[in-house]
Amino acid sequence: MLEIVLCIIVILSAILALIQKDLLKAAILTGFSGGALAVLFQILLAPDVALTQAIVGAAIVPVFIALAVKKTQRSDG
Amino acid sequence: MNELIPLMVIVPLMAALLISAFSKFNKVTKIFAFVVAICLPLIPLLSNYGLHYFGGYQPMLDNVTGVMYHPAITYSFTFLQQIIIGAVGLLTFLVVFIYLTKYKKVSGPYLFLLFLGTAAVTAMILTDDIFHMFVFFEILALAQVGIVAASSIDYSYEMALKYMILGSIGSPIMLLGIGFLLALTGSVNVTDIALAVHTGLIDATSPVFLLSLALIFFGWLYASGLPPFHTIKSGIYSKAEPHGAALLQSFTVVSMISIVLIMFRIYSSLPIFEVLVVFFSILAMILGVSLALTQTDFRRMIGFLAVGELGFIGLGIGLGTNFAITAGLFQALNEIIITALLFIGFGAVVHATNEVDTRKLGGILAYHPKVAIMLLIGGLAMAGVPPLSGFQSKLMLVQASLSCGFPEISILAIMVSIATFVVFVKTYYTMFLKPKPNDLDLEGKEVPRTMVFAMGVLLIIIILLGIFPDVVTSGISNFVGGIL
Amino acid sequence: MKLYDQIFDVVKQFKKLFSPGPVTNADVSGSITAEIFLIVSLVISAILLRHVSVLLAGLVTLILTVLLISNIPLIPKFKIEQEDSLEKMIFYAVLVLALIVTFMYWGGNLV
Amino acid sequence: MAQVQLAILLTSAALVIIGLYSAIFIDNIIKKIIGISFIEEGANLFIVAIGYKAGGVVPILMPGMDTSWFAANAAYPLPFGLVLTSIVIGASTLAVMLALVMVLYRRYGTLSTKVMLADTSKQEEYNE
Repeated sequence: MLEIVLCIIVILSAILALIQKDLLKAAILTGFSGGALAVLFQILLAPDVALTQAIVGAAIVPVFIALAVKKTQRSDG
Repeated sequence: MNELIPLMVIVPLMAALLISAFSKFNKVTKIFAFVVAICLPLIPLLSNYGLHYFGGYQPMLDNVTGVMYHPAITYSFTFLQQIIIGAVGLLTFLVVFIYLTKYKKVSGPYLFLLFLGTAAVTAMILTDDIFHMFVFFEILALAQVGIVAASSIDYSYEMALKYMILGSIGSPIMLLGIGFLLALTGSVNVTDIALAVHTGLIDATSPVFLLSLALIFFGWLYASGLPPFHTIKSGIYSKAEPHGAALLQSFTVVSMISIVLIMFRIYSSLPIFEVLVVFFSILAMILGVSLALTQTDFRRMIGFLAVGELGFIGLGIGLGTNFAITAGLFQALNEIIITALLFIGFGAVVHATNEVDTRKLGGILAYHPKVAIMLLIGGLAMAGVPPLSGFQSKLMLVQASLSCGFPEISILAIMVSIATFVVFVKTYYTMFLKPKPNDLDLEGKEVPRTMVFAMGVLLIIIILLGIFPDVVTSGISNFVGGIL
Repeated sequence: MKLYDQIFDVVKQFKKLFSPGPVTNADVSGSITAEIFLIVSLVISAILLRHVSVLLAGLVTLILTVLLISNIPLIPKFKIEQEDSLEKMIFYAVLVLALIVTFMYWGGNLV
Repeated sequence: MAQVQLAILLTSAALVIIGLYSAIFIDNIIKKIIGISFIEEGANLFIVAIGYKAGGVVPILMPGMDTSWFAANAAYPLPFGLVLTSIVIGASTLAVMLALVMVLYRRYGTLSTKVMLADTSKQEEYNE
């Protein structure tokens, strides 16, 4: 049951990230999607992949995007 | 000495890392880069043919089924790899040499990218492991983007970003295809996968297998710049520095043939594979040459011509007989050298005139006769005029398609050659022969002597390959006999 | 007479193609060569369909010839579709991906 | 096929399709890059799902485990190793793309793809 909830979180946060007007929210929602993916990897018996994905997907990628947003503009318009 | 096989990848990779780490010391960096660049073409010439298993894991024999499994990442080094790596190594040497003499203060990151790209294509052509190839394919894409972005030409950043975005669609799709193959066979070793397909362990008509072909094929289209990626490929050639563009096109050619050979070994039992390859090759030939005819920027024109020439390689592979594949691979070797000569030669013209629009040029022949004559011979070689090397490979391709029962393809190939000739003569006339426009200042601008030297070296290879094609073709033919 | 006028009009269309900057003889003749090359090579490659079915090849070749010749000049239209803006390139890339996948999944065993 | 594996495969297909959709239809370049990175994630998820074995154990041989029981029940670890590489490659590609976007924003002052990454000849007109 948990895995289906996580799948829904991954897809929903991916879609929500793409329809946000505020790019910073989009960055945070990308982190949500990456983090949920990390837990999914753990459920799929791949703890090493889960650790990497947790660091890269939930921390590094959102920070990169947030930095890029800070250097450019915040609103999508 | 099979220990030299991994060194072909490790030497440029380590050189790249060391150069970027110690780029503060200008003189040391220059000498080091020069020494490594000399080593690159020498290592493949000195090495013996053979296999190298990383970590020393030898192939295991399954006692129950009698099948050999390859647990290690395997590098296989044969005659084809030797000449292709030799050609790329020589080109890297010439490009690094041009770069080192052009600038007083060298940039460490740029040399890093050049060596990284060379290491990546070397690994791609050597490897027998499809995922290993994918990793180096991604590294190659990053290196290509860097080489384009590092140039001082206007709008190079835009072109680099476009290439990268298209690449981040193309590569994951290819990864997905590799995933399908992995799901079917449980292995990423090409020999194992090919064996599983040919012994009937995998149903070759199952939709999953066909889908994996479709996805890897799309990645191959991106890697080789066949349509629909021909515009971006010609774009990145035109936005890179000329010597960088000469190296970029060799990367494209090598990644194209290494992926297509892997696909050929796995999917050659499917007739649809050959149909797809021939279809996209013909499309590339038609689109590349017809767009090259209408360009006014001569760098863009050479870019489209290079894409059109790629179609010939695909044609040879797609026809699928021993003779045709030999012709295609020979054409690949010729294209690496001829297109590099053209890019460096036209780069020399840009250096002397600071102008890329053919309409504003003219009368350069009187000022730079050496460059003009070498460019003329290079262009004739690309169009397939005897006795140069382009003629030999195109003749072989025409013969191969005739003997396969496709006279239409022979006619098309000859027409594309003629159109290439028209493109080249038209550009050559407007740049070199037409009277000089009044506002064009050509006095006192010298072409760097290293560029002339590089063109001379490449020209000698073109003429030698044209006169003695058997030196190369017999070896390639043996290689092709091994994979058929 | 209409076709003749159309062919004559081609040169004027090519002028627009090279619009910022002068138009030289070499450019216009190059474009006309490209036009003829495009028509002839597409028609010849349509003949390759005879390996599937001779009737289909004949039909497609005839239709393609009429369609291409009645639509000259092709090169300006062609060049607009081949420009290097990201939108067009991604559109064609994804279109080709969709076509290859559809074709392989449902028609991969037909050939 | 286990229910888990089916759900995962559908998710990865959905991620790939969301990525391809955003590549065509989204104009904002940063969102487009975010969208494209979902294609990579979908491919990663698919490859991890290949190695999964319903009711299996993590492929780490602990002391005291029976080897033949382990071989029969452990998940297939090769895809996991591949995905590790692929995740890092994806992140570095994303970083390079965002860096290029940051440079280009200074020149154009907008994040719209139609302006920033238009045809080269149109960009020349725009800058004049």
